[in-house]
Amino acid sequence: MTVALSGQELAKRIEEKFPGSIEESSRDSLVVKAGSLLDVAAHLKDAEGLKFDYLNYVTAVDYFSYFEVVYQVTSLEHNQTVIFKTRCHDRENPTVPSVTGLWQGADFQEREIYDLMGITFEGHPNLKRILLWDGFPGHPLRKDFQP
Amino acid sequence: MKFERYGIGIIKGMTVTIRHLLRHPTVNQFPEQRLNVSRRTRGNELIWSREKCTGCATCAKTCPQGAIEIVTATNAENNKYEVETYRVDTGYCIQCGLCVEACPYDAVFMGYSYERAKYRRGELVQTNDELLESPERPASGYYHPDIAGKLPVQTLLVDKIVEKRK
Amino acid sequence: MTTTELMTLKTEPFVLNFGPLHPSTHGVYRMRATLDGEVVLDIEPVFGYLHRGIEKLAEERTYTGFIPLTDRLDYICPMSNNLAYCLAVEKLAGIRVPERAEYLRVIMAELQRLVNHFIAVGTFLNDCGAFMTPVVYMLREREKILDMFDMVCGQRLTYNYMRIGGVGQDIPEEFLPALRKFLGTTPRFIEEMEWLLKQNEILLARTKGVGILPRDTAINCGISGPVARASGVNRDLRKADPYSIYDRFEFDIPTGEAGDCYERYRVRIEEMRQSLRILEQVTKQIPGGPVRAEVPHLIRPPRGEAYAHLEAPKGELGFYIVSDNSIAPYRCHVRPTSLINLTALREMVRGWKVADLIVIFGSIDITMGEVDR
Amino acid sequence: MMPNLPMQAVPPDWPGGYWWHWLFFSILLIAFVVIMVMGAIWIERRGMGRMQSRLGPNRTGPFGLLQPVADAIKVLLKENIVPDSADKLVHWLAPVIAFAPVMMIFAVVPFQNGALLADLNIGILYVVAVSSVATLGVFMAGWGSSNKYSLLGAMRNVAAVVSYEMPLVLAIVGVVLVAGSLSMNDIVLAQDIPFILLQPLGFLLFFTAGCAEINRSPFDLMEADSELVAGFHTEYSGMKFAMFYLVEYAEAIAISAIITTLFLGGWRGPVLPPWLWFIVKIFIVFFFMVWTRTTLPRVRIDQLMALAWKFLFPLALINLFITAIQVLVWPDALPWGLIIVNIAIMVILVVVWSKFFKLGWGRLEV
Repeated sequence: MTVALSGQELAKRIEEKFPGSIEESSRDSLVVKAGSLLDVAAHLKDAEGLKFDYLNYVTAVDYFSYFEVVYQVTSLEHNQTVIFKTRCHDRENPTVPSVTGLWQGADFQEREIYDLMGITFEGHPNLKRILLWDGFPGHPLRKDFQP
Repeated sequence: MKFERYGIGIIKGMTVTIRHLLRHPTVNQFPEQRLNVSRRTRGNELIWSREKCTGCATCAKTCPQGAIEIVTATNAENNKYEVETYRVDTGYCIQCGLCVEACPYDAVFMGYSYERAKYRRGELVQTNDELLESPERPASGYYHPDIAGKLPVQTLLVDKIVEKRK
Repeated sequence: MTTTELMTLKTEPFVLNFGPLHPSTHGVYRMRATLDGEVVLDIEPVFGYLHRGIEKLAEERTYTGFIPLTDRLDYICPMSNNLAYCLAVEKLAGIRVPERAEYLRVIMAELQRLVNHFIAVGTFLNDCGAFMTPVVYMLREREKILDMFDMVCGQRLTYNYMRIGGVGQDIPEEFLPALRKFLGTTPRFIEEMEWLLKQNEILLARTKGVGILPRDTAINCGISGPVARASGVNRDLRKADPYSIYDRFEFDIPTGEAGDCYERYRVRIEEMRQSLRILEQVTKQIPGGPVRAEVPHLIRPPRGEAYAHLEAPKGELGFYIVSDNSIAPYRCHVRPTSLINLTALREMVRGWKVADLIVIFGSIDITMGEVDR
Repeated sequence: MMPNLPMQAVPPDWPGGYWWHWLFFSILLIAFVVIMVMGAIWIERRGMGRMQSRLGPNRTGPFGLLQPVADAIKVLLKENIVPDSADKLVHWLAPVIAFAPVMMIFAVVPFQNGALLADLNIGILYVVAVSSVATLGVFMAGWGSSNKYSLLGAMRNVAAVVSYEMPLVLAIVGVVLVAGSLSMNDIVLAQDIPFILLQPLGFLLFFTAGCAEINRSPFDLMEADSELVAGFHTEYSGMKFAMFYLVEYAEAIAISAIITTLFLGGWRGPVLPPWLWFIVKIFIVFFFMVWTRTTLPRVRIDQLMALAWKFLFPLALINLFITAIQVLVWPDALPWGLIIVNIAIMVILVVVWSKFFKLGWGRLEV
């Protein structure tokens, strides 16, 4: 059975290593500040006892006041999983660092989020629209999208 | 490419195809030979029963595509609440069967018939009497076990092949 | 021949468009391949020809009303999609599923795995150039399963069978005899398919060592399903994170080591055998009882979010659903197995020939309905 | 047919002399090829259908026999589309250039003793020479369509034909040595025992190389439908497509006819009239081609080339060498003894070569 790591406990461990990087944590997820996302992600991927080497999915949710980018990672070795999120409050030009350097599987998914939700991933090697054509007006998965 | 087995793999494969040459083909010739479709077939036309329908519009609310339109009116003379229009746009219908499942009065059925293509787009929108059950458009047993029991048994390919081998 | 020797021939790369309408792109996939003669230098995938905005549509459907649309995601195996979505909503709303319904779900999911692997292996061999024969044999076997699906839910392709809290209807009484008959004939059929092409020298030459996906790349790219298992990633969600009642059955997870096209083909064939094994056990154990929990038609799950995944035939299929306590999902994200499995395609095909590009692409087994959504 | 034709087909007694002879046989050959192609298409589609657990076309005419006719009418009535960027003249000429040589092959194929258009004393050499010209038509089609798929298919075809010509010709030379003549008619007359028994390795090489030469599966790379859409004729439609379709099957019939003539004793056989034997044997060979097409996957281009140069070519040389020794040293040896020896040699050679043979480049670092 894949064990879902408690967000709060993990948050404590990460807070020790990267002080001030955790915005919020709950039982099943933790919210990382966008600025320290890459550090935390790299720690999650490589640190002993965590080894989250498999990225299940990346997605984004539009909560009107902010966008939330959700990552779920799994450690195949320890068979445990955790959800971490990051938020960006800028609606005009939301930007989140890209995790493609860590997990290549995020490549297409980040492009898809860029396409449908309009979040720019800094450091993505090929950030282009993936499902819709270039020049499509707006980003359809945003809640305020008017077709 | 390396002939590790000197072509035996190729010969093995060729025996399989040649054996199929001597076997009976599994296809059937459609317009002449017809198989019985499933008793629960979700055919491509909705069937509506005027007697049972109360106009509650549960089906219209359930429909994910919004293909059902109901107009109800009060009949002051008989002191009844009756359905004025029941309209289904078959062009939008995806035959999911959720309306049949949701109907609390068993007034909607999936169609059992097939080959019901239309030549004009306008004919896809069916209203009131066009939706009633008739010999050309029998009701299917989807979510109606009583109807399913009366329909012919479905022909299965498994049975056909097993019979042929005997 | 080394690259430098090849380059002394003074060749010039050119761009060839594969698809969107190409016989072996399995739908409307398009890739811009840069070729040097027959050698693939680079490919750039182009998606979106089948984009229907299913995730956006989910936000405007009720929880139940979205189930028929999940059929349209991976249209080869809608039962798995239905099940994954229902698992996610059940996790969100905390619904318990009756025993018999769980068994029926396992039956359908495993039959669906057989269907998908029949198609995957058949079309893969067709891509290798075995003109139609394997795919026709496979379609014949698939037809038997489709007959059974038709019997249960009235459709052959868009089943819409799973419901939140169970399954749609109980199986008719002629289902289990038909299933037993099917289980009796299918092992013999798989043997026959093995005779047809397992040791065929040309197939071995075309697939062995071709399109190798190393284990680390597979994990890093998030590859799942038979493709990952052929590369030696021993992860099957039925064992690693058992959902439904998979922990009650005995089965093995076939894994390969080489990670080439042939290994993927072998893993799929082995998985078919294991599915048959599970089905044998299910038909023996299946209990009676209700098939659907008491769930209101318009359910309003509590505020929150849930991710449920399952081992779909193509890999890990998951639904991430955010609820705001209304009758429709606030956000519904599909983890698209096919899209993520395509991530590694570029690394796999570089340096191979055009013909290998097709074979490698076929061995990944994707459905465009799921890639583009 | 003409039962009392003289052996050398130089018809001094033919009314009207050469011209009538040529006219008669030209018309006969065209009719023969077209009817045989229809038969071949029928056999291919029905046979393949049955092998694939289907029925195949069975609606037009009895047993679907008229399906090729219906297809031909359909194809001929279709619109002729020429791509805008195509080289119009080359695009137009290609089917003609591909079609003519295939018809010309049949000029030297004996239907029965002496019944052939021209009994050239270098008949088999003529076949080899003429059949290669069809490649030019294919390449023109690939080049003139200005389509990359077509070009790739055409390039593959040229490469395959150039490579496979070698083992093909060397296999023929073995037969010629045994028969002692280049004339097709004399080769048939020399076959008291079909040469498939005297030259089993030659037959194997010729069949493989012939399949590759005419792009039958498993060597159908130039129109590999799962890779190159339709290969060189991707951009062809209507009448011109019909020509290519005809060429494809006429080539298959031609190779079947040559195999029949060289290895299976041509028109010779008991009971049935000779020309019927000839046709039956052609269809048997063709059926074998259909059978392999149904079963086998396609090889890759580098494997195709390697098969020609590393497998077939050396074996063909060895076969030629052995045959030459046999003809030179034991010209009057018991044929049955030679048959056993030759089959043993074939088995040994194939097994040995299979052991050491490895082909294909695999991956290139790019």
